[in-house]
Amino acid sequence: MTPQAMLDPTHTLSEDTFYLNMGPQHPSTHGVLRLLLRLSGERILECDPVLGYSHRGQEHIAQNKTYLQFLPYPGRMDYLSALMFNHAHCLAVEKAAGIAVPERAEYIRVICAELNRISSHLLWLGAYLMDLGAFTPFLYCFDDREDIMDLLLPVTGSRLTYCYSRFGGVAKDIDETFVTGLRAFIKKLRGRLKDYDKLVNKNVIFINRTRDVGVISADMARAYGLTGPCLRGSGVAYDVRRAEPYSVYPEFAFEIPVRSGGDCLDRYMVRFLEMEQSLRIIEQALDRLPQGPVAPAKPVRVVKVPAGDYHCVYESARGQVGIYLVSDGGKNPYRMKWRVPSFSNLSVLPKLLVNTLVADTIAILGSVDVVMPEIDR
Amino acid sequence: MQGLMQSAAASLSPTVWTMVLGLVLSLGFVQVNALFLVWLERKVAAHIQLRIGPDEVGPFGLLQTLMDGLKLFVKELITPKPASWFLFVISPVLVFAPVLVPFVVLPFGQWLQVSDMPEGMLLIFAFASMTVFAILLGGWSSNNKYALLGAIRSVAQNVAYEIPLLLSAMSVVLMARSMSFQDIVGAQQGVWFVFYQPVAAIIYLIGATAETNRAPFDIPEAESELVAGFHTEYSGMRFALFFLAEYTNMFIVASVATALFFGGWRGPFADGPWWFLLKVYVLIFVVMWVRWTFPRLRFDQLMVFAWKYMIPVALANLLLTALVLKLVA
Amino acid sequence: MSIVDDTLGALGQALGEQAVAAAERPSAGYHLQAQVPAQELEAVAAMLTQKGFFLEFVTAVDRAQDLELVYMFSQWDPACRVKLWLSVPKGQPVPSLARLIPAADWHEREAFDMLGQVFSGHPDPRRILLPEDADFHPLLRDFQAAPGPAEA
Amino acid sequence: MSEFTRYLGRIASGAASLVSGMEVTIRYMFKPVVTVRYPRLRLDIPEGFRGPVELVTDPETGDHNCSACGTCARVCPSGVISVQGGKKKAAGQDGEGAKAPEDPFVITDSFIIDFSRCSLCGLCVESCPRKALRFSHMYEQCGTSRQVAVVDLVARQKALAAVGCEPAASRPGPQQQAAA
Repeated sequence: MTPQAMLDPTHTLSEDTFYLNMGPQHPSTHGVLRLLLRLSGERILECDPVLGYSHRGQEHIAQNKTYLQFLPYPGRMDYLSALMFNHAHCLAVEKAAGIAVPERAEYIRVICAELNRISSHLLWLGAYLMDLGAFTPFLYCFDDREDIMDLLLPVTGSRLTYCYSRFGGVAKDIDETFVTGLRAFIKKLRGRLKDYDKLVNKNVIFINRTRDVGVISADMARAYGLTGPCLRGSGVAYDVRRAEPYSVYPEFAFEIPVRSGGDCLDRYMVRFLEMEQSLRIIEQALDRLPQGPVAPAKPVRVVKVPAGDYHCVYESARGQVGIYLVSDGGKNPYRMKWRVPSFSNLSVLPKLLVNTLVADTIAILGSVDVVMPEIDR
Repeated sequence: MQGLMQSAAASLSPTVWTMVLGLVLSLGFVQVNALFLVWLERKVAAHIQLRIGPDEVGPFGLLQTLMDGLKLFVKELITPKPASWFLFVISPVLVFAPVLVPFVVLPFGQWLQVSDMPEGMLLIFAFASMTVFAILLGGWSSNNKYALLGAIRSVAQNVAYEIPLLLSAMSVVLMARSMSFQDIVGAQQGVWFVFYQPVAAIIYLIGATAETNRAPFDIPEAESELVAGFHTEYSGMRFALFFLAEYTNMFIVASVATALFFGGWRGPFADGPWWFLLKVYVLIFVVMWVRWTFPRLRFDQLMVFAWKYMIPVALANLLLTALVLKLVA
Repeated sequence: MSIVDDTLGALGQALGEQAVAAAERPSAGYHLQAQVPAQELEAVAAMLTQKGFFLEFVTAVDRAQDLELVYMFSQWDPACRVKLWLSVPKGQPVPSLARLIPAADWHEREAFDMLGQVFSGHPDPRRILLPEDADFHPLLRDFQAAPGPAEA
Repeated sequence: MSEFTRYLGRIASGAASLVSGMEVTIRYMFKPVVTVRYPRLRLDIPEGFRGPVELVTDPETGDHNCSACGTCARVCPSGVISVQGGKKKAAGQDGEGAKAPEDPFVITDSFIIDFSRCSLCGLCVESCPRKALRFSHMYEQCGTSRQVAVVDLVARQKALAAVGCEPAASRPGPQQQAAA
């Protein structure tokens, strides 16, 4: 079924099936995703996601900007983990152009990226519970997320679409207030996670809504190129931070939460447990934070990348980000392909939704955790 | 002609006059009560969620809902073109009309009841189940797929939850040996029925929550799935009538619960309507507390819950009650 | 034998030693690259899938006369990333991998959408991000974006 | 029988989980609220906040330090800055002598920036060789048209100075915070 087929006057439906246009304006499609559903009662027979409502041509913009000028853009792809996309862009260019980064800057980047991962997961957790009809956890999560923003705001200068990393470092050093505030926050969030555990994880309604719903097997996940929590919920312990460590991640001890069932509950639990692991990473990074500069003495403005192609992977909150950079030696990238995790993660949706209920659509879509501007770029 | 009417009026029994008076008073009470309940709901939700809630209009924001009502009052009434016009317009009226009738038999106090009918409880259940017709008509006539899905869900849900609701109420009726509210409250002279019938009380409260389409059983409107369910296409005062009916229904089921299980107007120190209202609002608070805590059940799980858990347990409870009563008597 | 050497051998066997190479620089981010003739593409992709690779993305680079198609395959653990690439004249279709690897479905649609590469045998060859009635492929080098309202 | 006990067990464990959830929400109900009655109360804006850029007023000259070199315009990712300079001013020309003689600079006539397309990345502030730009602390920036967002910073600074208002007024401090 295609949108054209739906408009085709000769296209007939049987007596008891109908089309439902879910989105692009719908409370639970998380942005501007449009799902064209063919339903029989409440049972879904077919699903066709229609994308591109927030396509801004980011890859085209990249071709027309210098490496430095493209810096604020990646954060607008996945606006919920902007620091990570920002970091990924810098890593890709630094690797290709051979720019060295002071160790303290890498530590700060990792601390901020992990904080951003927590805030992204918190927002997802709240929004997911709201999809399932529980409004209150949403606001608890926002309260916690607000603390993260309060921490990051003085350092990065923004609240959501951060542009903090610079080639060869970060824009601003962190201070003692940040460190003490962060330690207090870690303590507070651990307490909050216990509350969420009582309020949500053990809740019989929540478990019934998510268990055995939208099951993705490991083979299916591989066939569709899933990464991130969606893949780890299916029993595969693949995390770029472990498989191909970048930045200073090899120095930290952390676990990769893995659940084997592949259903919505497992994906939920993976993200929930990841928050604790991120806290662990932050704690270790704070303990070992080295002294020194956070940016090169002379800021890197003009980047020359030797001609050739480069690939850089990064673990964002939603999975593996891949930046495929083709350079012709000029000031601008010749081609910059962003492989975003949500794009592949969402592609499994039409298959997952077949023969589920409308209520499950929301549960499954929410558990995949897509950010539409990231998919549309 | 005039003389005829006067004699007709004179020939009406005092009961009818009390009823008319009662209905007028109830109508006023319904409005004030709904305004208060909406305010309470928003305040409870806000404080559970670490927010302040309405705080600007009037003391503690008490007049906020009044202002919202006024806003809805002046809003444009939109009727979708493909809607079935007559049914679309009539269903908000239909949903609101039956919520007034139960006030005739609600026992606010020993002397504060419009009419104590011997079959008072039946009357309430009969009228409470009429809401579903209005929802079905409203959802269907909107000619909106979300509204239709909401209407279908509503019917299935109502059918499933009427039964445990009635079964649990029946156990109380067996104990009181009457369907009149005065008798039922009178039978709770010493001990409230909730202590004899805790299972029935819990089933009644769950069923009542489902009956009034309150979260976690709000699947007919299920905001995150069906946008706004059966009232997706309603705006302005028509929407407000659905809203008003929902909150009044909440008051009615809580009142019935109070009369059946919590001793009605009886309380320590001085019996009276204040005890009745206090108990009702405490029950409503619990219902709100539940709403702001739990996720929503899925449509089929709701059915499973009703048919596989609530109905068998309610039936077992009813049989046990009957058996014990037979043995004791 | 490490997974990289193993894959190198298998690819060499399928495509000939000179077509396959380890990455030129350690900074390249992939371990192996192989130039694949269009008719061999499906067989090589099937072979990699058999070996447990997943498809990261499909994209193309505009090289004036030709499009350079890039298929990035990757292993979960241990890391091994293989870049398959082929040069095709613009307008010439390439066999689609969508039936073999579901992940290729959307990525090929995107490559078509952005660069106009046609994939023959694709089950659902529609545009994916741009409007259905768009008549341009924005990532081609000669594409000029129309000025937006703010610039106009 | 085991089936029946499992049935009862399911009811009991489900009910227990619901009660524990309700315990959490009632506990939160009596916690202090975390929201602020905006706009009656405002929060402090931390020092590092990146609001729309503004020109720094030199305390010595009372004027800005921009020399229309155009670095910010060139580095800007969105191309929203256009700077135009007038005649060259040698330092000390107007008798102040604050600048070293080898630092003659062009006076900027207009510094036009389109805030509607500015992404607040901060590259202009960082790249400015004379440190003539900084971030303001404004955060309420709505307007009725796109044109409202196009601002000439030089003109605005002059206008603010004319009414005796320091640009620092655009950086609400704690003293303004409780203006309820």
